[in-house]
Amino acid sequence: MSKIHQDIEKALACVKDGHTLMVGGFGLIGAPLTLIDGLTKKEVTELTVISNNLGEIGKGLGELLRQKKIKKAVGSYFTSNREVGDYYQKGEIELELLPQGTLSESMRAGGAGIGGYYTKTGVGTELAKGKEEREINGIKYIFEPAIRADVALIRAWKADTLGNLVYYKTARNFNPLMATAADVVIVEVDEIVEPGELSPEVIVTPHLFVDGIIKAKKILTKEGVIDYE
Amino acid sequence: MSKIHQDIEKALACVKDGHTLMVGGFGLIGAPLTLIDGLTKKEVTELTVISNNLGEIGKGLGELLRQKKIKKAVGSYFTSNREVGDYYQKGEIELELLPQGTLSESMRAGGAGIGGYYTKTGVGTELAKGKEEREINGIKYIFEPAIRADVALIRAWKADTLGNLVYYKTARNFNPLMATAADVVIVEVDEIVEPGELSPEVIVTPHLFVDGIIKAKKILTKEGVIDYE
Amino acid sequence: MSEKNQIQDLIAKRAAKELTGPCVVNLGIGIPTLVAKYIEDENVYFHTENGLLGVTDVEEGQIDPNLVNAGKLPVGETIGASFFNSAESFAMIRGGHVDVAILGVLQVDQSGQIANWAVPGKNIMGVGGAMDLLVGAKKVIVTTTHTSKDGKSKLLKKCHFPITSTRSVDMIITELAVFEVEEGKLNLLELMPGITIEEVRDKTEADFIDQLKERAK
Amino acid sequence: MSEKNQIQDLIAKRAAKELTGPCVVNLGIGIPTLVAKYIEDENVYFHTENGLLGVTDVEEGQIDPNLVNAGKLPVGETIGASFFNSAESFAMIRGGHVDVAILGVLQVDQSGQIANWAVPGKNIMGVGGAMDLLVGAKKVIVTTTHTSKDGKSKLLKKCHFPITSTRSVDMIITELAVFEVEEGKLNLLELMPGITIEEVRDKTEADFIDQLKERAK
Repeated sequence: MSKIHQDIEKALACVKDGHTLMVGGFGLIGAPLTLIDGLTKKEVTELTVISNNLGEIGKGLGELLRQKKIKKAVGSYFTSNREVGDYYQKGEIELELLPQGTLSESMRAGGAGIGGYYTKTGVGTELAKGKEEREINGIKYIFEPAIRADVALIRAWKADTLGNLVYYKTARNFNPLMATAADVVIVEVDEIVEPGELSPEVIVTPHLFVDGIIKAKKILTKEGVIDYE
Repeated sequence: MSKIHQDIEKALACVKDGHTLMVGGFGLIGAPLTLIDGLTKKEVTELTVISNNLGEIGKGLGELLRQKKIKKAVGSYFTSNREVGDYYQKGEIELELLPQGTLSESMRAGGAGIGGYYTKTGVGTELAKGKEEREINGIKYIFEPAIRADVALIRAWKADTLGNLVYYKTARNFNPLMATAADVVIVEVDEIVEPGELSPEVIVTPHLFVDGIIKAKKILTKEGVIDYE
Repeated sequence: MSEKNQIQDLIAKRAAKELTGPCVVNLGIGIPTLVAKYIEDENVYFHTENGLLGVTDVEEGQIDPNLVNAGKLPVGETIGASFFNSAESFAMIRGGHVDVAILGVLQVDQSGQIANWAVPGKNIMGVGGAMDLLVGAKKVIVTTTHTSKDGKSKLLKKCHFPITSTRSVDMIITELAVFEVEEGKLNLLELMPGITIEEVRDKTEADFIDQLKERAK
Repeated sequence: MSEKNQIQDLIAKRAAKELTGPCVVNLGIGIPTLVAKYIEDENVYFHTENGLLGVTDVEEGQIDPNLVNAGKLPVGETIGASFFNSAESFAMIRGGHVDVAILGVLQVDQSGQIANWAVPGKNIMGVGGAMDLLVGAKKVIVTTTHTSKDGKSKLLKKCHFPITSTRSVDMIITELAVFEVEEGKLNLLELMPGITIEEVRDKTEADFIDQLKERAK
């Protein structure tokens, strides 16, 4: 009954070929580096990855890119890994670019049972092509559908054993949103604590959103990604 | 330059005849009782009040109702003050009823620059009458527009002098949402602290949402509403 | 205990059996609220739409006026509880993150549609979270007395009060019987102690399929 | 300091003069980021769309790899800062809660429309928060070198790169001059030290209205 996994393979057993994954992080900051590393060691193909970036060159999701496990990526800024362009040119990956505010809002909508919404962002630009435009109170908006995933892989700072989460500084970013918008949510954390150690007023992600917890084995330092201990 | 008001009249100077006000609280819980009391002493008419309830009989917003300062109320549950029905029967108040999830989501949309959104809630019911229906991925939704107000009157637990806010238990409710969705936001708080006393990780309402702060003079106790000290 | 209270407790106690952890449950006002006291499984977590996951009882001396449930009754918070705003709370509900909602009704019909927020001819004064819970909760259980005060069946062929949602509920528990809704039809699953099927037939306007034998197998 | 850096600092320093507190400012990547170091007003608060209000400098020894700005550069947090998720951050931006955005551009035209996210013929690989900032910030200031590396004017009659938004920016600051956009037209407000209007005319494709005298009154 415990949500806590000791074993990365078991934590990632929910990820299947063809799945849509949400993967937290703003570049490597707040990315679930342990779970991504686990994916690089798992046989899985044809993934659709929803994440702001595809990591950096050869790092984080950049490693999965090189393994050609990603069929399609949905994000706002692939520029941070210039290899994405190379794979795209060769026709080895599909890309869908969304403004960062639309990406995050669509996740929130997906988690909140909202079918879609109207945003001002992108109106009249190339990213609005093919999207429905609508005027509300004299202002032009475009329709954006909610997005959801089969599995979300996220990173938090601390989890209690129930699955309540708190985050650390700007490593929070997309993680709490993804926690709401996937059928299965797996989180890696720096620390697992007992219920009650996180104040009810400061919990950012209540436990009902979380399905599995694993202790992080990879950590982002000034010198790059290293193994814990 | 300080956001802190000593004087209730000055804090409420932003409220004008015909304004739309958002007023926090779930019944009296988390309601800005001091600011509401200030409104009962201010000459102002034709208000539209967006609030989950209209207080209780003769209490909170229920007092404003008796003063006939409210032209229209938008909320989800007026039942908690049965006088609302009497005034409605006499044609002395207009009512707009929204499901509680739609009320809160529309406020969030209003504060987030979203023009409107599609919700499943209410589809096929009397509350969907006249509302646009749309199918997205095989599920029926209705369109709900964002809502905003001229002024939001809210209650928090603590503010720092910059205007960062934290809330107390279930007195949080609609308050953080209203803080985002009005042109002017005035908050009453139990305690005003120095910047830095509220951890950056636990601030619920960042200061950019808050225009004015006043120390609460009314407090909700088990025995009802009493004056502080 | 009054007869009314006994009936309510009987229904609540039966509903409690449907809850096995881990699950997140939202309890409506009235009989549903009573369900909590029959739950011993600590992996059943109670959610209240005014912004708390981890609702529990509170002793008289511990009452905090700013800690209440959706019925504005004083409650306590469990270890591991969390507070959130109303939009976040309803995002949980509409987004499918609440496993079970237990609700009272004015009427329920044989297709499983319910009416629990408005009465024709009276002012429509409140809806609260009922419509959100109906569209969002994975499973909806109705707990209700079988008949209204004037003795009329609350289980109807068709609701004549305004419906709360087009979504059918999953289960109906009364002081007489337990029904499930399957493919738009009512199945009688269980009789409450001492109740006969004749009595159920007598007090039920809705058509239902007797599945007692199927169930007993 | 290289000539390029001197020019960037000159522009940033001028842009800093536009910021008087209390205000909330979002700084784009490049020249805009430099603006912060010329701000002494403690009521100017910096917002970064990856989830922090209260961005400040960080000393080398204090760098935290999990505390960065939108350019993924290490930053610090001020006293009174707050962290939030990406959707909340963009809700602040789109919802009109950020007073000023300072952005770099590839091109800006005489109507004030900008292009700063894509180049025709190249893969479109990133947009980030640019489009959200354009529609949401109350005031948008462009800081840019007046010409591109090949000496061509960045201030054009019409953007030929894909635009970022139909919304016009409010002000353009280059190493040569300061312009404001009013009713879809460019007004030249100010020359940078040592620059002549002839030089500005020479290096500017966009039509503009000389308001130097008006401004001097």
